[in-house]
Amino acid sequence: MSNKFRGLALVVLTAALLLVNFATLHPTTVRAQAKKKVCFAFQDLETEFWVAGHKAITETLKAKGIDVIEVNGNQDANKQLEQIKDCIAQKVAGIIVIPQDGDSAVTIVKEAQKADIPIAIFNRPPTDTSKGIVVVADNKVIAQQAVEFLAQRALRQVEITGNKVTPLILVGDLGDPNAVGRKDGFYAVIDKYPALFNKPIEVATEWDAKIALANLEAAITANPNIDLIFTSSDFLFPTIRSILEPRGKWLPRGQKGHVIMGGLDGDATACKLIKDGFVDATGVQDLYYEAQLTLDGILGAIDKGETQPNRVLPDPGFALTAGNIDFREKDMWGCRLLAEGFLNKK
Amino acid sequence: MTSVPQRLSSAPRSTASTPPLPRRLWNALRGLLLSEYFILYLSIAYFLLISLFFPTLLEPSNLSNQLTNIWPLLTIAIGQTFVLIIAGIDLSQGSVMAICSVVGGVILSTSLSKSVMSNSPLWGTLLTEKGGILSGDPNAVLVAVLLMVAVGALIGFINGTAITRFNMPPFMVTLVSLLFFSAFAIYLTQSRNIANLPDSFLRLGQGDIVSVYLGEKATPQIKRTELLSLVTYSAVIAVALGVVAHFILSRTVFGRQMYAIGTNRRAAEISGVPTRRVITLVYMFSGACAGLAAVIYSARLGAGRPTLGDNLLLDIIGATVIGGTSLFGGKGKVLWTLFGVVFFTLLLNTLNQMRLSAFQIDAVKGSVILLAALIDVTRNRFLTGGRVA
Amino acid sequence: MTALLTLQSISKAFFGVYAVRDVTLNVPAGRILGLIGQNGAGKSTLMNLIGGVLAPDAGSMTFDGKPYVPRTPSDAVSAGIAFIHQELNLFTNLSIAENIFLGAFPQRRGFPFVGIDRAAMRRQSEALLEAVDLKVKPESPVEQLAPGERQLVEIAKALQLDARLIIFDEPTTSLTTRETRKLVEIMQRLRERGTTLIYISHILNDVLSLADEIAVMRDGELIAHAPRVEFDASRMISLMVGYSLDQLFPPRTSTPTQTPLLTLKGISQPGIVKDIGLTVNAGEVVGLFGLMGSGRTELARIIFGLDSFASGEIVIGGEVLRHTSVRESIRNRIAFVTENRREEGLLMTSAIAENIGLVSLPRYALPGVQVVDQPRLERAVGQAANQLQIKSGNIERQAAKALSGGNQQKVVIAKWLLSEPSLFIMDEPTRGIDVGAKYEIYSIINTLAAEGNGVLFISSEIEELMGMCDRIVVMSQGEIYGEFTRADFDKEAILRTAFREQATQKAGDHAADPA
Amino acid sequence: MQQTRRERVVNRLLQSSTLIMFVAIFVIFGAIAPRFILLENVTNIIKQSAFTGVVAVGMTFVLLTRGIDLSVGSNMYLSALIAGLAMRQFNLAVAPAFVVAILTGMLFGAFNAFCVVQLKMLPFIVTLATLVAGRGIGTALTQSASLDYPESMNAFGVSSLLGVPMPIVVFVIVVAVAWFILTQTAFGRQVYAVGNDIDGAQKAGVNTRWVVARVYIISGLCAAVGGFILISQTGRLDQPFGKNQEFNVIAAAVLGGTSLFGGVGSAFGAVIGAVLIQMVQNGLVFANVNLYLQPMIQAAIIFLAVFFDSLRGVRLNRLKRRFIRAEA
Repeated sequence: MSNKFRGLALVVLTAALLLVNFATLHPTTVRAQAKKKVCFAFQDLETEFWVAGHKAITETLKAKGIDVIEVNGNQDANKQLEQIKDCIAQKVAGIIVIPQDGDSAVTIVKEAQKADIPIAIFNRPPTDTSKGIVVVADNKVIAQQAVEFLAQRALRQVEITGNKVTPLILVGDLGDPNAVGRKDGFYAVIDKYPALFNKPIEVATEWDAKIALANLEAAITANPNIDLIFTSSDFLFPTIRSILEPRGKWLPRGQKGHVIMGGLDGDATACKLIKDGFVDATGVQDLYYEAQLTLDGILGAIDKGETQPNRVLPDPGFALTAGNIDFREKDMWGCRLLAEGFLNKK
Repeated sequence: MTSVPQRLSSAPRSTASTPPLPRRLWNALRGLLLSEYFILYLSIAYFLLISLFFPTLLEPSNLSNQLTNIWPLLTIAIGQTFVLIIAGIDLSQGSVMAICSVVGGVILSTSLSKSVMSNSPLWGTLLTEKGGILSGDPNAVLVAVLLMVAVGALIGFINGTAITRFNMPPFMVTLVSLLFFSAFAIYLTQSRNIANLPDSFLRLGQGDIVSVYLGEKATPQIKRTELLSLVTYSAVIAVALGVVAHFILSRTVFGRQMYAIGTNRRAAEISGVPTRRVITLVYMFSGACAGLAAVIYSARLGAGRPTLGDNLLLDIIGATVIGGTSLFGGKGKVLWTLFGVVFFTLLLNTLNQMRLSAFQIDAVKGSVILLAALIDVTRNRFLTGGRVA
Repeated sequence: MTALLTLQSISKAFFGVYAVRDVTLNVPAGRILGLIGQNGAGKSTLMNLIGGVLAPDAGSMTFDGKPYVPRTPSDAVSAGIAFIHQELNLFTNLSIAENIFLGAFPQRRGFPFVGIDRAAMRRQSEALLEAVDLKVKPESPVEQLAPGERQLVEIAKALQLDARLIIFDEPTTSLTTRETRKLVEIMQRLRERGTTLIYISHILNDVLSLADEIAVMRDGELIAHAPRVEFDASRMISLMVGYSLDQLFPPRTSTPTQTPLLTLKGISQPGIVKDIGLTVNAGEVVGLFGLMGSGRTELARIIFGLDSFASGEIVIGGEVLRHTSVRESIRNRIAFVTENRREEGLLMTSAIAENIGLVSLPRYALPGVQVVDQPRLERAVGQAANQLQIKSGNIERQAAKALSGGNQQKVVIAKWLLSEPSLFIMDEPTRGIDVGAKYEIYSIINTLAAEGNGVLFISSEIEELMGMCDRIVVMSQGEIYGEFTRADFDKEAILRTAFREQATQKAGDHAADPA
Repeated sequence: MQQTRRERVVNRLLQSSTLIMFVAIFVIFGAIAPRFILLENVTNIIKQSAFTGVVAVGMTFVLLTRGIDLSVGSNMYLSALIAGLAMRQFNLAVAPAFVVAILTGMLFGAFNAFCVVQLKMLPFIVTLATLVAGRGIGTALTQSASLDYPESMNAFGVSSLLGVPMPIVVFVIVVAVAWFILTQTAFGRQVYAVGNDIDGAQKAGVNTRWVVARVYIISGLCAAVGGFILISQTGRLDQPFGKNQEFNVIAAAVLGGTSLFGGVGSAFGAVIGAVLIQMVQNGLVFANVNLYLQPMIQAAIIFLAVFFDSLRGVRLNRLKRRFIRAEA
């Protein structure tokens, strides 16, 4: 029988713990009634890019004394929709959303505007950009810029070696529009120089380091003579390294056998690697700029009492390359994080 | 049977006398704990407790949200309940939803941009600038819904056949069709969503039949925020399905035979239960439910989505099992599943409102599930006096 | 004389009902105590109390003079008390040797050698199997053994513990006469070794021939405990059932007709049965006798459509069938009461009513969507339950597993009654059932025959076949070797027929071969 | 009986169906892309399946007792994370970090065990909850930032023993030990007994609760080891590390012939399953198959494997039917 009382004791204990947990939150929530509430819905926090974005937005809002309601959709469009509704139910002053994809974004914007709550969409444009404050970075274009630079490098290499370049692309999760956009950008350039490139090798990653690891290793073994790698997201560089290094292919620019390498996002690792010469270029979405645009947009709307603000705020983005790193460094969020010692903390 | 001596019939057994008051109270408590509504009580208690700290939870608008959030999950969980009752499992429901959602899009879409969809293998044949097959057709919605359910049932049929004809383990069969069909859905649209579904369809997910207004009469014009949906189309669909399912389980031969199979398949077979047919039909039903859920979800999200239902699996099975349905078959009810779903919906809803930082949410979610399960077993322990039934 | 185990006014109640009430019992050291009583008399509960499966509400026990308070089964084991349970308790996915040593595997000694000492285990198991003379390799998996052989493994298990007290809970129910004789020898050998035994059985003659003392339980109480000499069969029975039951078999009130219900013509299935010819007439009870593995069960399964047959034909009500299926058989009004209730007969965890209704659900469904006509079904189920006098609580609630063996068997029969069959195939219908319940089952069979049904009565107890049947057909090695009509029933002759092929008969070993 | 010879052949084939599948797939991909057959690639395949395999071995223990452990993915994440933090904090070497990881994993498993055994909660629910909570705790610790490991970690990942890559070495050791435990020790056999009939096992004097508890701890341990060898290859821990791993692992185990209903399965089964899956994935890359088609083909092949396996099952059951008479 002691068993059943142990069970009971545990119930009580756990319950108590949870209560304490809530209680600690409680005061803030009481004050919250007075404060302005902004709902921040994002789709996951799985890469440096999203984490940095999340950090930038929440901290700025908190700094402005605004009460942030964070909800994480965990890559489930429907869950995100429900969360937005929950936010609306709480009568938030405004909503910032990083949507799962363009189409669900449309629905979400509709919901918010139906409830007369201003909404801003961060980084992933809705398929219909006419509604809501839309901060867009065109993945395709940015990818293009980055790959273009890689192509230039390739050209030079061909002039020396004379034989065509075999490119390899690490493709993201095909369920994710960003991944698809970046893939398109890559091919836009490759198709531009038919004389320069062999048929590219596609490697699936599903945004998952271990799958990337396995497939890349397989691909390299299958075609040892890869001379250009483009990863759809910078977070895979360490993975690439762990494959290339043991094969003596992880070499800085200038050294013979250097694999021309590029990525997209512009995170701290990428910045460091460009500096160290292993990576040639990365497409940068100007994270902080985008965050700024979003915040100004939404807060402005709230202050002006706009209920359905509609405008498009483009982030041209740019390619941070071995060529321009010296003077564009400061524009890249990753490099700033790096400067703040991001990689060494903890 | 008169030839059997009466002397053999057993003497009256227990000696029942009216118990004292405390005993009666204890019995009352027992009754409460025993009740199959327990999980429901638990959820409500939990909800009220939390709402002490977060009053917004009690806002009518929030309640109405929860209401609308229950239905789609319920729709699909009912299918899972059936499968679990016959001691099977259906991991493929998510992918079925994806396929069905695409099918819906292919039929309904009213217009598509070439630039987006052109690399889809369906482009030019089923999909064009003018949208899907029946774009604009008045009966399109009806056809679409029927077809989506049918496709779901078809995949269920494939699962069922593999399981009954070749004795393949349900877990593997449905896992494989999970992998295959979700990939297939993404392949069909080359990862694009099929957009521009007609409003007549979107209503199924978003529209209300009955809405209520809780503001004071004075206000000249009602703000849209204060119009709360009470009865939605999805509610009607889900409830209807629930009623039918409950009816099948509790009233029909088929339902009885399901429980028999789940309890002891060999005995059922020898008793003339058409086990293969029943099992296959059950998987078809599960698929059909997924198809129906796909209707609601696609309508809510306003597109035919090849990634629909990707991360739903554990929620579905979790809700069903929390409700009390056994993973080893023979035990389960639609009502229980409803309660399980309610619990999960409340849980997610409360989490959204607790203003937890994104970094705490999962930890809390996990511990709440654990606590619920713990309370559940503890009550069982009390009832069975230390042993677990 | 000294008592090894003493129970001091032990009581145990479930939900206010006494299963064991104020039992005080001395188990004499080095003797065999026969414990008898109807199912539900409290024997098994008492044994569970001794075995530490249950804890008594009141009373105390001493074992070997020391107070004995088992909390778990393993306590009992370590105290030196071994069980041979009524329901076999073997792990089909393990080998014989592993089953024997599951509790305490011989360990390799000395550092680099860790884990099970398989060699030792093999040696010891061989010795133990020798002791129960079961000629099977210790490595062969249990799932390949026949019920009887499994029983012997159980005993080997108990021997391995070399327990000071071994409790046999109805060990012979699944044994053939041959194996039973073997068991008796083993038990006597044990007694000579000074082991104390408690022997629970329904086969009163065995108890009489084996036990030194006999204790009788009824309704949870110990109502008699005395040296064997003071008992004879009829006294035991009257003590058990509370009245004197002069004869074990109810009188047949009807005589068979000549209209065949079932006729088998040259049924053959390679490796299973050969050229079976058999007829069951309306109102006739045909006994099918054979040793374990003689093919009787297999034949029954073929008739009922569970297994296929290569050649020959089954004629049912004039209709000739070359192959058949379960549902077809049910349509042809055949009922099949299987040999093992647990695996094939019942939904143990479901309500009694659910079980009884199962076969006939379609007959009690409204046309169309097949909605069950609940009131009608309940009425029918209730009737069947009363008709067979199933002793239970609320049949809508109580689970089948809560019933005694006899009542479980009645549930199975009731299930088939509902489908109004005309031919009953009953495979060992009285296995593991107490005298009273047996008597009831027999009466039921008689009534069925009287109502003009045919019964194919499969059993390995010659006495009951002789008591019940109009004809007895003897099977051996999958063939029919002989047939006896009531006039010339002769136990010895029947047995001889069954054993005829003894020299070449290899059923047991055959079964045991791995691969 | 006449067709016995043919039957015997068929059975022989079915008996080794998984193996045949193995060879077939290997040959086919080899034909498409010759480099596939290179020893280098073969080692790659095994190396890449190592972590799944290791975790699957642990899962096999749990499945054998009729339980399930959904939390392995989160366990991989958490234990690898703790180890990583420890390495950074007290700049530990790899070996001690490995120990830290293992202890964390076992602790995690022990918690599951406690809930299942002491509190008698359903394994499915418990591990579902710890699946969510475990990752939650991890995210809370890292604020979901990714964590880079010291060079020593990568060095360990690429290091090798007698020319055998370290991951494979670990893999082999784990499997060997697991095999020994399951077949050669009392505990191992008792695991099978518990899975077959837990009450019976208790009656037979087996300490079932302790057996079950150990099973979950072992699963936790294996998850930790798996996570560790994976991290030693990727060199960086991202927030989704090990996410959705549970299903790959269960699939590997079941593909290797382990039953979800307990009592049936083996350590090698897990290996077969894991390697088979990985080989297919790897082969598809070699064949440079369209990314959209890859998962479908993979699914189809797994289906075939399961299909043949169950065909075999049907055959074996027919064989098991006891023969009563030796036919002339």
